[in-house]
Amino acid sequence: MSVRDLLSPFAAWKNLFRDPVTIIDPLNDRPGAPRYRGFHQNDMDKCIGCGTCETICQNGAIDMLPVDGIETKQGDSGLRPRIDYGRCCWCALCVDVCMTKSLTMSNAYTWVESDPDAFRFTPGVDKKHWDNAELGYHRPEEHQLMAKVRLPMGEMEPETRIESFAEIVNGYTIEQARLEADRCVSCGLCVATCPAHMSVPDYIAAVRDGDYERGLKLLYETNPFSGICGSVCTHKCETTCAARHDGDPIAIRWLKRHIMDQVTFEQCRDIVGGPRPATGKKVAIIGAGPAGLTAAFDLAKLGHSVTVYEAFDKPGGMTRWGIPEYRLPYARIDQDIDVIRSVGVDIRCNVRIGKDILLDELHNSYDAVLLALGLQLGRATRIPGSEHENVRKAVDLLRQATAFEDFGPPRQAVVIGGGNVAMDIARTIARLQKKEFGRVQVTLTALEDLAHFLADPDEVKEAGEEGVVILDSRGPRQVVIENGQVTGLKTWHVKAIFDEQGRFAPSYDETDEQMHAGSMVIEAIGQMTDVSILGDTLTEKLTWNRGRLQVDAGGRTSEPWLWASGDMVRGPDVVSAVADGHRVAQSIHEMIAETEQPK
Amino acid sequence: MKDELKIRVVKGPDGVEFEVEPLKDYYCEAAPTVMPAAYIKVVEDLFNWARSESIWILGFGTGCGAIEMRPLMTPRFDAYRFGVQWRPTPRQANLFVISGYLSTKTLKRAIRSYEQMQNPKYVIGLGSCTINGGMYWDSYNTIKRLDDYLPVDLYIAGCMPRPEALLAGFQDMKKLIRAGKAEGANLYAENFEWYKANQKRVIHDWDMPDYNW
Amino acid sequence: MTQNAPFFTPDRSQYPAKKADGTLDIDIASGKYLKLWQGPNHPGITGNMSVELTVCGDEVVEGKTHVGYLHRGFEKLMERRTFIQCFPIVCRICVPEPDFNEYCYAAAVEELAGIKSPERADWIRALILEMGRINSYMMYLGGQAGALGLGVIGQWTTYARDLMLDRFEELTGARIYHMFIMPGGVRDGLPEGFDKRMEETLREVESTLKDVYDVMFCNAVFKKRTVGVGYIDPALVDSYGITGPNARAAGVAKDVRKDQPYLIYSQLDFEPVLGQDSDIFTRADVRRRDVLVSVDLVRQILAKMPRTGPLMATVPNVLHWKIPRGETYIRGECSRGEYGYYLVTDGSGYPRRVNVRGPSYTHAVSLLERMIVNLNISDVASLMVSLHTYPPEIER
Amino acid sequence: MPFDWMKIPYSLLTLFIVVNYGFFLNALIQKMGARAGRRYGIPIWQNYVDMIKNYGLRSSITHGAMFYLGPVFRLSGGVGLLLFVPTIYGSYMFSNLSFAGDLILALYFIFFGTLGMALGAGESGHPHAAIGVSRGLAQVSTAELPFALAVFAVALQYQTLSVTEIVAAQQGGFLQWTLFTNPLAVAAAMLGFLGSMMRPPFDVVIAPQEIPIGPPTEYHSAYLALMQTNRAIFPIAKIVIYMNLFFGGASDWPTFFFKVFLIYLWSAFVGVVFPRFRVEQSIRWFLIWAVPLGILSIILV
Amino acid sequence: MRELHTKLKSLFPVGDLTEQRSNLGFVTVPQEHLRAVLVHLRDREGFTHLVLLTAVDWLEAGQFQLTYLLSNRTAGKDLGVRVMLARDGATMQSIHDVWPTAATYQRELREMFGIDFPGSPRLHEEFILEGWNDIPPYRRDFDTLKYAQENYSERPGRVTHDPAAHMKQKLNSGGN
Repeated sequence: MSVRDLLSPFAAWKNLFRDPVTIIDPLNDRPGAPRYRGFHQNDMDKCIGCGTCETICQNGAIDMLPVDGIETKQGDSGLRPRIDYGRCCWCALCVDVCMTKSLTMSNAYTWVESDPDAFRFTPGVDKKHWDNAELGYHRPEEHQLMAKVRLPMGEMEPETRIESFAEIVNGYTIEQARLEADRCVSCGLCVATCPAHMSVPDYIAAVRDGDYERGLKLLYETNPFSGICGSVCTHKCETTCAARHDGDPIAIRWLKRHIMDQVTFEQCRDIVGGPRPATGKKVAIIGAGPAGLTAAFDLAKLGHSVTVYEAFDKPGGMTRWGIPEYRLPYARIDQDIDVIRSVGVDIRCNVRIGKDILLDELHNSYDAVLLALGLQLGRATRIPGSEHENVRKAVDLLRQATAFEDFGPPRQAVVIGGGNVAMDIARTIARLQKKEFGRVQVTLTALEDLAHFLADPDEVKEAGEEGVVILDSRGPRQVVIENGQVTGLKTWHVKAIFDEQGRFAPSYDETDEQMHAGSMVIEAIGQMTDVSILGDTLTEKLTWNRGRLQVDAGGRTSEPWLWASGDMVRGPDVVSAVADGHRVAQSIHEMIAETEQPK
Repeated sequence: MKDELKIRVVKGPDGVEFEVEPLKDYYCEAAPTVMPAAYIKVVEDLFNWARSESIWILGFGTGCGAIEMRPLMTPRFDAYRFGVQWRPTPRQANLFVISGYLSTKTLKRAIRSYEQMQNPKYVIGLGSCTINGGMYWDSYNTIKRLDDYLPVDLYIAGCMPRPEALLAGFQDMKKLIRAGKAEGANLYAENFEWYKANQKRVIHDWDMPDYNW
Repeated sequence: MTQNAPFFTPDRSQYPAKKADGTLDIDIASGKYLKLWQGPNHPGITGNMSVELTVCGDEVVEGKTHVGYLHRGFEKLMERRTFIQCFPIVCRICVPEPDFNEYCYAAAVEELAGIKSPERADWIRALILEMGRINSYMMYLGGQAGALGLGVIGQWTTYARDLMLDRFEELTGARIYHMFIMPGGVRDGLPEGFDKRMEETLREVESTLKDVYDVMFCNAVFKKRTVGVGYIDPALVDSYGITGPNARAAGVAKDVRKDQPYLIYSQLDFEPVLGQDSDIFTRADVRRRDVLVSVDLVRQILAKMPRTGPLMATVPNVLHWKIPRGETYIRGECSRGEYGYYLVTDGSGYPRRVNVRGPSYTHAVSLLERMIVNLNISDVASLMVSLHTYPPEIER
Repeated sequence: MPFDWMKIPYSLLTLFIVVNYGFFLNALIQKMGARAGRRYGIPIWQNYVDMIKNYGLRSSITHGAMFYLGPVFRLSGGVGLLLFVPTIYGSYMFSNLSFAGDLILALYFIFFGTLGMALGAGESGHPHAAIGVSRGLAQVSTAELPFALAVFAVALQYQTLSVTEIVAAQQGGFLQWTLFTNPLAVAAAMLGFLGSMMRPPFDVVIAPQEIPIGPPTEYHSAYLALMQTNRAIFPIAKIVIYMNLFFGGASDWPTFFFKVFLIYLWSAFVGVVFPRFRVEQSIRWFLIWAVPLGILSIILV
Repeated sequence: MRELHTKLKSLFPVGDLTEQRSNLGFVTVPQEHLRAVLVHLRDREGFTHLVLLTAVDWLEAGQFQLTYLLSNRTAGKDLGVRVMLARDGATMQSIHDVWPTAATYQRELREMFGIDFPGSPRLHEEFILEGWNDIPPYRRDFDTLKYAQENYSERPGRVTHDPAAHMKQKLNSGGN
């Protein structure tokens, strides 16, 4: 102890002559830091109500609630997060995980209330004083809690694949599939978009866990054509995927395919479980396409006796006859159909209605009849010269190609149309040309500009890689015929496809005319149903709507014994057809159950 | 119940044996009653003004939020300027700041401290935990809603609320007091049975007197 | 007892007498003893805990630490939260220095999941940990002086801590619970102009420390109250699991930053602060000097850290992150000693078991209960503060 | 000597002035302490508000008769002390009820309040209060000892026990103050003064970190308000004695205010920058440093 | 680490070494040899610091795993000693006389896991909990959420919707 120890403490008094360091007005002078994690904001324009914030919240602070004025639509659940500040801990995991970056945090932090129930609010909907705060925590660009980029699908090089009709894509390996499945946030926005309402998040979870058995089970709950869909589904689900807003959507189709790749036919058969006890009821189905077979599958599983009549020699409908092998190998179609057969569905091929058997006979001997005819006829452009024999319909050519019929592939071909069928035929022709002539000379003209092609972007890209010349915004004017031979197609530039009212009425720039050389012009602008098998009497009796058979929600026509489903009432799409098949089967089953009840 | 809290016979220094009941405070056995405001309005207004300008906080840091009290007592925020001071004993405190979650063990002490405070007394609940359980919503050892056990006048959102938010809370508290709306103590007295029932439901080891203030 | 003890202090080590079975011979009913509860509602207690004192006159004859007032069951709650969901909750285990929880948890998860956090993130982690250490020590200095009635120190140090909290706020986006160190890395880099403001804050910390030295450490009364009181025998260090400044003040150079360098500490230049005899004064002084070391470390880190590069390693989708079976223990040197996380995983998306080893666990319970005997009641608060304990890390 | 009834309203006036000055001074010193801590501190009128608030609390509980009487004793100790020493030297109005032997009475009053408090707090039944009381009585006794010795030294020096006469003896320039005529006694008394002001290093009695807050632990509402009032009177009254005995008294109010302020400040000046002693340390400290000074001062006189 | 393990193996019937890091390993020791192993490690191998003592509940296997984590500061090495106990009536010998601080850990384990350590001081005093009336809370079969919901009331008025189900109902209930 020294004198210093006695005196030195008095140094504290020097502060008497210094200004205090107190903040004079702490309530107003202290905005939160630019990164401050204060109260939540939510950009209503961006939010899609995916509920990922709710999933990650470890406090159970977030509820997803419907909000007045926000409609549920594809890709937007219409729900918005309501946050309970009686739970929140401001960890900002919800902000970090937000798929659209709509959820952010302001730098406001003062909220005092007497009523404890007031601390629940829907940011962006309930007006708060910090709604317009600009500072606050936003997820930094490089801060990622999950991968943004989709795992690339391995596929053959264009040079190789053009050589044959072998399948292009390899499918994911287990490792790849797990990584891709890992990106899914299981929000389920896709489920409503999928026509068949496949339980996408669940089977993706099965992939993640490597539990293919469970995945397969989930697939077969909603879709007996999973093998086919895994390859060629239009995957509308991916357009509503939450991951799409900041990164690539999950490759839902490829993951489905991955499950099917990992399982054997026996597994599929065992999962489906074989024939069921018979109910004694009989249903006839015309057309062994996806819609008809799905309905057959469902009804057979309910114990009804189902007979499917197919005009061609193999079942599968448009999946077989319309889709080229390099996209969908036939073995995959066969496997799916064999599984359907395993529940007791009787498929009779080469039976053409109206020729081999009459519709009336079916009406008399079955409890219900389902029309699932598909779209077998190609639409015509009706431009000058299109009656020429070398102006062909894409569907016809594809069918011939599938049947290995030689239709005389042209040295140079022009395809009209910008849909998937146009791509299919262009690429099929390209392969045939390569095989026969060693070089590809296919020109594809479409009304739409490249950004609005109806075809899958991947298809367009791959067609281009394979040497198909793709010309967008070209309206066909005339098939040029010289000396009785087709020599090409004249097109005009398209200014607009739709008029101001939004009706289909293309307008052309006539000054911009081009000639596309080719010895064959192929129309791929749409398909329609061959309804001639119905017969005049029935056609007369049925109610029609703009050329289509009118059906109720269950697919029942105005005739109580007759149902219709699939592409003929829905439009071309495998998974829609499957969905329709389910609906119709349900309707038919209900009818059967109703008639049984009185007993 | 702990041994030392049981009724026992003690021998005094003069050799006389007598019975001691440790849980019993021999002078404070009255149940809380509703205390009316002063009859003359002007007097009550004056008192309310004084109460609002002289808030004595019980220095009982029940949870995390207590750490933000330190800045309030010190130069940066200096709540003393606003008539807010801290008292170490519940008898002299008017405001009980429940700083976050309460484990049942602390709840017991908090209730006892609250009951030892004098009417009028106020409670501020700090942060999510007092409102609806906060991040301990699934914990087996913390209460979820403070207002089941004590009458709460104000809640301040945050986890934890910053000192500035606390100051804002004190300002709102002052407004409530001045308006004569902070009658938590009377509310507690009115619904005493209900509060006690709630408290006893979660405090399994009830070794304290029902009345003690 | 130390040689500094006043010469007329009688040897009280045999008092109170023990019964044959080793328990203390204390008969409350005799009226000779008084039960005194220090806490939980008591300004002289470090946080929400309590010590049950049995006193005879002014002398404590038995002390029992009671904890559990802050028990939330973290270790249980974490068992039902996914790995990412555990991240916001762990920091709540220790209020004044929460970042060690975040770091130890993140490092444990990373090790078991086979992830390596990017180098830049490691530097930022170290920066945050050192900033937190300064904060914790500043709080302690105020508490130590305050426990003896020297309130003015607490005013200054809390102000310096407030400034540091401002730096925390601009860096991490929060004042107390920063939730910045995530499994995989850190949330963000340094904000614009951070170095300059940090330097100003460090200067303020240094000048505060200078004042604290003048008023607290060169203070006759403070010395009288602390020198020779609450002495820790170096022989106790291992048997009682004493770590951190409590051990270093006893001359045992326990410092995880040196013993098993983690993060980037091997690239920094510093020496652990040591003391001679671990009485209250030495422990306070060791901590004061440790702040200066931390101030220097913060400067070194800011000078040496890389300014570009990734901040987060690629982690699996956090929503369904599964970690294979394993167990590990990660430790760090926090301001109170060795802080550690023992993490066991079982291949699921949830931790199988998490055990948090807070240094206060041994300091505040077994050590305190031993040291408190034969102490004057007046010194209890001071002793408790000088062990620098935070109850939430005892009971979690 | 016939009793001068006019002294009663005049003393009440003194009391009024002193109470207000006491409140003001308490707040001022608190604010200065806050400034040392680099902040502003309480508003200057805060103590008034606190007092009104405490009087205005609706409920209060009692632990028995002595519990009631404790604050009353304490207040009467303060008031009594004030009333029996002359506040302003040479003023009829403000000489209060001082009489020939008032110094002895004053010493008694200083102790009276403490005793009352001790009894009241003891009855509150709170262990902290009990410990505080035992500490307080022990410490106050030793702290009063040097003061008492200094008073005796002064009394011997001036050969009187009347405060008024002691003040009178110090008139005529500040060199006549006891401070300069008997510095040892003053030193002893001022050290004792530190001990009686309940500030560090001698505030172990009410140490919040140990026995929050000692004797008044259980006091609340109106009891506490009474004690607050006393806290405004008692220190001033005590200081008045010190001022009269050692610093030449005050012959007008400004001098009074100034001297009281300075003497008050002395305790705060030391108190803010030192921690507190343990009770046996402080007793020892008084016995070693202050008491010998006091004895020495008597011997020298 | 391996050397140490070999040495241990020659002295005691210890299990295999799990090398988590170069300076951290775990070995399993039969229950009855634990004390000897710990004393050996402390006195002969420099593992003087008991870092922690805790338990893991392997409910499915019907076992408790006790982990005694020891540290050798000078060598910078840590060794976790595991003991597997039967879950029913779990009892373990106390080591409070080897490390006094272990008594606290053992108190906690008794309270939170229900593992008995006969002879450990103040073992049966409440440590963290107060008035606990359920199975020890750290056991895996204790459901904290269920307990919380049964004992404490939540603020009413919370409802949530599953986005997928909500969309299905909104978009497709009317038949598309």
